[in-house]
Amino acid sequence: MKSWLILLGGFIVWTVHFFGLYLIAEFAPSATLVIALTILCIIADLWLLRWLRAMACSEAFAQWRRSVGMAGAVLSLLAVLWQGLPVMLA
Amino acid sequence: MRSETGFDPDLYQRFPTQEERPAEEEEELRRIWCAPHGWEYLTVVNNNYVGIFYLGTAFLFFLLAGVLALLMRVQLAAPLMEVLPQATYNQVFTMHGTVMMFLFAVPMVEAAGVLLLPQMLAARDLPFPRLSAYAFWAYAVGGLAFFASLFVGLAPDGGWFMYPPYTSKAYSPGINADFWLLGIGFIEISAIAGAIEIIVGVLRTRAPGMSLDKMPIFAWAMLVFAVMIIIAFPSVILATLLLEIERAFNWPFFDAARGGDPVLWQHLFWFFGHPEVYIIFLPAAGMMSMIVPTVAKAELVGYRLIVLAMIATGFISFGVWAHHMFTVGLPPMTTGFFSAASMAVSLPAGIQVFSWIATLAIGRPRFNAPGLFVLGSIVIFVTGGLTGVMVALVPFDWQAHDTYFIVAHLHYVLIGGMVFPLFAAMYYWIPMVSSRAMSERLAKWVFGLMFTGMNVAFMPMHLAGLMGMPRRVYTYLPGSGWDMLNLISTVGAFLFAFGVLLFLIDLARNFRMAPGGGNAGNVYGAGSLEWLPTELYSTRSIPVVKSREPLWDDPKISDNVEQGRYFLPRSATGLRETIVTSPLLAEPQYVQIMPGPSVWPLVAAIFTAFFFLALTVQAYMFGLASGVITVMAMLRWLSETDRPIAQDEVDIGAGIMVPTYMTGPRSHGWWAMVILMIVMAMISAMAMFGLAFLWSNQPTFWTPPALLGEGAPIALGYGLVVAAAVSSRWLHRIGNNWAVAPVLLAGLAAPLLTWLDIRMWSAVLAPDASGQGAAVFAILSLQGTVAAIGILFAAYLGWRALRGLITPTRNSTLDLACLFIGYCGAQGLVGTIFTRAVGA
Amino acid sequence: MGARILLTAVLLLAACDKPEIAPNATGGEAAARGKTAAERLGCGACHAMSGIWPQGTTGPSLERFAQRGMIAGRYPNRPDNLAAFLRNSSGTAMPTVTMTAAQADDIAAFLHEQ
Amino acid sequence: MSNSATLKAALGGWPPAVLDPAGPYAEPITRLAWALLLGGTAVLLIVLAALAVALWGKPALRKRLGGDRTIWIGGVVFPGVVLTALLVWGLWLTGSLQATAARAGEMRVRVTGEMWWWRVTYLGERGETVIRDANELHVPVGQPVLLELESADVLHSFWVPRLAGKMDMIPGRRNLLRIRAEQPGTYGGQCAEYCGGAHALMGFVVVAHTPESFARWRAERLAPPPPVSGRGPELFLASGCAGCHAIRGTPANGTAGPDLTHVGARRSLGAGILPNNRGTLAGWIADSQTIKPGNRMPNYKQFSPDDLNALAAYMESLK
Repeated sequence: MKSWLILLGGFIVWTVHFFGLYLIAEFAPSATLVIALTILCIIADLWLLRWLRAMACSEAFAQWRRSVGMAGAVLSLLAVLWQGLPVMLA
Repeated sequence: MRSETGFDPDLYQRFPTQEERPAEEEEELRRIWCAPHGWEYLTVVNNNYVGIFYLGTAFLFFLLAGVLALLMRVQLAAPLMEVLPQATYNQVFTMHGTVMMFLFAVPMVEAAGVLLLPQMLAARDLPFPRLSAYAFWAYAVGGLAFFASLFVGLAPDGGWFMYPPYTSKAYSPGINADFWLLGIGFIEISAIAGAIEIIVGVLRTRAPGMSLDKMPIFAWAMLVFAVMIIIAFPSVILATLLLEIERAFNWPFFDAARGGDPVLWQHLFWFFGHPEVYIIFLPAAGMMSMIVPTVAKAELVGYRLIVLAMIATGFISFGVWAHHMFTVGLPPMTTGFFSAASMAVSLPAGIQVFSWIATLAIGRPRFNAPGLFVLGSIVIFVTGGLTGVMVALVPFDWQAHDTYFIVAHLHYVLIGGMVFPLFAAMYYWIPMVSSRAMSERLAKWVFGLMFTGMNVAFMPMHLAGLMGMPRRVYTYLPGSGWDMLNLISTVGAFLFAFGVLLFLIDLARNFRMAPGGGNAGNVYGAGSLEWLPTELYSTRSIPVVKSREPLWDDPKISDNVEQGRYFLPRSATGLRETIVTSPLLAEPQYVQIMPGPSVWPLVAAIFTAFFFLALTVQAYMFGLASGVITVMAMLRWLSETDRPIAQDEVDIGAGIMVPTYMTGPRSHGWWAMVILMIVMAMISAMAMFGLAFLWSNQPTFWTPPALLGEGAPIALGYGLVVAAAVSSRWLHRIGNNWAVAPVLLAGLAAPLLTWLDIRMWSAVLAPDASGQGAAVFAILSLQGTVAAIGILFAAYLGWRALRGLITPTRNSTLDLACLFIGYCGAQGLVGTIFTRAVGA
Repeated sequence: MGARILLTAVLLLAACDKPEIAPNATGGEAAARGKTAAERLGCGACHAMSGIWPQGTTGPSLERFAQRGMIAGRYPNRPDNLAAFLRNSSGTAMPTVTMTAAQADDIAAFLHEQ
Repeated sequence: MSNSATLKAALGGWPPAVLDPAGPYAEPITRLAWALLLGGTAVLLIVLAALAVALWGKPALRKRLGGDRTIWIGGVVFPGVVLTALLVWGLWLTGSLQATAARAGEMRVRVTGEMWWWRVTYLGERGETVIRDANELHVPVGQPVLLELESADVLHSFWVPRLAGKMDMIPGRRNLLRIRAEQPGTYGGQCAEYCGGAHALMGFVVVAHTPESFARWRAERLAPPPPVSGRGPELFLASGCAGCHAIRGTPANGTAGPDLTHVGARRSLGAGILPNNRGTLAGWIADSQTIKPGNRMPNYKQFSPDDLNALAAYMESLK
C-alpha cells in the first residue's frame, strides 16, 4: 500500500483537486471554495515532496519508487497551479 | 524494503541450477500444453492462439473501416458527388469512427497484450485463459454481425458519439441507433474482461524478481491501459444503457422537454470518450518504448520518467473530457480548468517523445522496418500533439471545433500515436509468432507510401477547417474553395491505402503462424524476455529477472532457460500452471492451476453476442433464451475450475516449496473480483452523477424525493446484507460448518430489499414522467441487476457447498460470493440514501 | 523560419485554389461564362445539365441539348433563338428569369456545348 | 449581388474565413490562431531538429542530448513555460469574448436551429417578437448584436467564422453569442454540429448594413404588407402551403416552416444553397427533395406549368 501511495501520491492530490473543482463548478459555484481547495492541494503536494525527500532509501526499488513519486508530485503541482489559474485570474 | 512477502531474495542465488533435468519433463509439458487439431482451434484458450486470432480480427476491422474511409474520400473528392447518397454517407462516417475506435483500436492493443504479456513476463499464460477466449469470441462474433448492419442499410447514422436528441426515438425511429447502442454493449463487456485479465496478469504473474522497476515498459503501459478501461468504460456502458432504455421504454434521461438533458449524454460519453484516446495511445507508446531501445541498440533513457508519464496520462486524461464541449455553453470557470488540464495532459506525451529522442541519441539507430515506423510515428504524433494544444485553448476551439481542422488533428494523433507504432510493432514482433520475418525491402515502400499518404491526406484538412468546412458533411457546394484541398486529401488517402495493401501482400508472402516454437526469432536483437526460446507452454523454465534487458545483460540466459535451470522446469502438478508472484517485487507466492481448452467460453461468447443482437432486432424471446444459455455456459465453465488436487505444496525448482492454492486477498481470483466490483461501483456512481446533474440543470422538473426516514429500514436491511457477507467469511475462518448460511440468506434477501425500494418510489415518481424519475429508477434497476447476479452467485455457492467443494482450505468460491453479495449490499445502501438525498 | 515555411505552404495551397479547376469544366470562353451564369441563376433547380448542381427534374433535362431539334417544341434550336427564349419564355412552362442579354448568349453557348 | 449571395459565395474562398476576421469578436481569435500556427510550426521544427541531431548529429552533441536532462527540459520545463503563457492568454480571451447577459438597449435576435434551416426572430425591448425571418440575419455595422441561440429539435451549432466562434444550439437551453460586423457585406455561416440528414446543406448568411440601409430594411419589414390577390395567393392558400408557412397580411399562418412574408427579398433559397429567383422558386416548390434530400418540405408536382409559374411569381413578389 505504502509503495502505491508513494507512486501515485501526486496524482491522488491532482484527482482530489480536479474533481473537487468540477463538483464545485457544477453544483455549488464559488470562487472562494476553488481557491481554498487549490491552496490545500498545493500544500499537500509540497508536503509530499518534503516527505519523499526526507525518506531514507537503501534498496534500488525503494529509490526508484521515491524518484517516480517525487516527479509525480512535481507534475501534480504544476497541473494544480494551472487548474487554479482560471479563478485566480477572474 | 528487502522483501514484500517474507520470501528470502537470497534464494534467487540458487539459479541457474546446475544438475541436468530429466528429458521426459519437457515431453510432459508438451503433452499438457499440446497444440489443437481441427475443430479444437475453436476451443483453444492458450494465449499464443487466442492472441493471434484476436490481432487478426482487429486488423480485419482496420481494413474494413479503412475501406469505408476511402468511400468517404471518393464522395468528397469533388463537390456534390453522388457516390454515396446522403443517408448512406451518414451511416458510413458513423461506422468508420465506431469501428476504428471500438472494433479496431481497443481490441487491437488488448490483443497485443494477450499475445505479448505472458511472453514478456515469462508466464505460461494469462491468469484467466478462458476469459481471454470468451472476450475474443464475443468480440469477433458480435463485431462482425454489427458491421454487417451496413450491408442492409441498418447501420447507425448518429455519428460515433451518438448525441441525443438526434439519436432518440423521435428523430431516429429505426433500429439503426439500437444497433450501435447494443452492438457496442458486448464490445464493452469483452474490453472489460480483457482489462481484468491484463491487470491481474501484469501484477501477479511476472517472472520472479521482476520488481515494478524492472518491468518491461509495455507491461506498464498495459497496466495503466487496463486500469483506465476499468474506470472509463463503465461511463459509456451506463450511457448506452440509459439511451437504449429511453428509446425502448420512453424514460426521458436526455429529453429536455421532460426534465432530461442532452448535455448529460455528452458528459457521460466524453468521460469515456477522451480517456479512450489515451487508452488507445498508451499501449502503442509502450510498444514504441520497447522498440526504440532495440532500434537504437541502447537502454531506454528515462525509464522511470516514462513510467511516470504513463501514470500521469492515466490520471490526467480523466480531467479533459469537457474540451469536447467548449461550444456547449459551459460556465467560463469550468471551461477554464478543463482547458488547463488539457494542457497538463500534453506534458506526459512530451516526456515520452523526448525520452525516445534521447534514447536514439545515445544509441546507434538503425533504419530497419520498425525503425522507420518509429521515426514516422514521432513526427506525425508531435504534429498532432501541437494542434492538440491549439484546440485546448477555448477561444481557438470555438473556431476549430467540429471543422476539418479537428478531423486533421485527431487523425494525426491517432495515426501517429497508434497506427504507425502498431505497424512498427507488427514488423518487430511478427518474427516471434511467424516462421518467417517480413520483407525489409518492401517495408521501405510500405512506410514511404503510408507516411506520404498520411500527410498528403490530412495536412490540407487543417486548412479546409480554417476555411470553414464543417465535419460530417456528405457533400459541399462548388466554389466554396474547398474543392482542391479535398481532392488532394483523397489522393493522399489512396496513397496510404496502397501502402497498407503492399503490407498485406508482404503478410501473405511471409506470415506463417508458428506459435509452438520454430519461429524466426529475435531478428532485431532485442533484450526483453519475449525473445526467450518458447513453445506452446512458453518458456521451458521461468527465469529470475535481475534487469530490464535480461537477454543483453546475461548472454547465457536463453540456454539456461531452455535447459530448465530456472523456476518451474516441469509441470509440478501435471496440469497447466504458472507461478503467481507478489505485485511489487514479484516474489513467488503460489502455483496457479490453469484451466485448459473448453467449448464453454465459445458457447457463452456466441450467445452473449446473440443476446445483444436479438434485443436489437427486437426478437425478445430469442434474446431471453440466448441470455439463459450464456449464463448456463458460464456456470458450466466455472464448475470445472477451483477443484481440489493431490499436492498442497510443490517444489517450483531448487527445492523452493510453494502452495498450489491460495485463498483470500492474496489469490488472483480475489483480485479479479475486486476489479469487477470497481467496474460496478463506477457504473452506479455514474448513474448517481446523472441524477445529481439533472437536479442541478433541470431544477424546475424536480419533485420532492421519497422520505429518507421511510427508506431507513431498507438501508438497514442492506447494512445487514453486508454484515452477513462479512460474518460468513469469519465463521468459515473459525471452522464453522454453517459458514455459507448467512451469505446465502443475504443473497436471497437483497432482491427483496430492492423490490421494496422500487415500490416505495413508485408511489412518488414514474420513470417515464421526468428525468428525475428516469434517473432514480435507473439506479434502482442497476441495483436490481446486481441483486439478481447475487442470487445466481448464491445458488452456485450453495451447489458447491452441497457437492462438498467448499473445504476449510479451498474456499475461493465462498470468498468471492461474500465479496460480491457484500458489495451488492453496500451499493444498495448508498443508492437508497443518495436517491432520497438529492433535491430533498 | 517556421513562419516562412508555414506561409509558403499556405500560399501554395492557395494558389491551387481557383474556380477554373471546378469539375467537368467545359471548354470555350462563352460556354465557361455561361456555366457560371447558369449556376448563379440556379437553372439546375429545374434542369439537369452536366457539371451543374442541383440536377433538377421539374423541367426537361438539357444534357446533349445541341442534338435537340426544337426549343420547347416551338423554335428551331439555334443559339440566337435559344438566347432569346431564355430571356422571354412567357407562354411556356418555364418561368422567365431575369438575365442580361450577354448572360443569355453565354448560357446558350453553354447549352450547345452539352 | 443578391442572386450570388448563396452560402458558397459568402462563406468559401480565399483567404480562410477563420484567418480573415470582420469584427471584434473574431479578430482576437485570429491573432491567437496565428500565434498558435506559427508557434506550433516553430516547435515542430525544433523537435525535428532534435530528432535529426539524435540520428545524424556529432557524437558530442548526441551525448549531450541523450540524458534525463533532455527529457526534463523538452518534456516539462519548456512546455511548462510556453503553456502557462498560452493558458493565461486563452483564459483572458475566453472571459472577454464570452457573452453572459444582454446589455441595456442592445439589439437582440433569437436564432433557432431547425432541421435543416434557421428561424430568425428579431426581439424588441421587452423580448417580444418584432420581425420574423429565416436563413439570413440582418445587422447594422459597428454595433454589437446579441444572439439567443436555441434549438427546436436536435443539436445544431451556429457559426459565422468571420464574425465569431461557434456556439451550440441545444434543446432546453439558451446560449448567448455576441457578434459585431465592422464592414457592410454578407458573411456566410453553416451549421457546425452534426444534425442528421441534410446537415451538409444547412447554411445561412449574415447581412451587415450601413446604419441608413439597415433603417430602410427595418422599415420595409415593419411596414404593413400590401394587399395581394390573384392566382398565386389563391393557389398558396388552396394547396396547403399555409399549413406550414405564414405570410403576414394573409390567412396563411403556419409555423412549421420558414415565414415567407419577405421570401422574395431573401439572398438565397433552401437555407443558403440556391440563388433566389422565380425559376429556382418554381424548382424548389415542385422538387425540393431532389435539391435538398430529406428536407421537411414535400415535393409539389401537382401544379400545372401555369400554376407553378403563378405561385413562383407570387413568391418572388414578396419582397
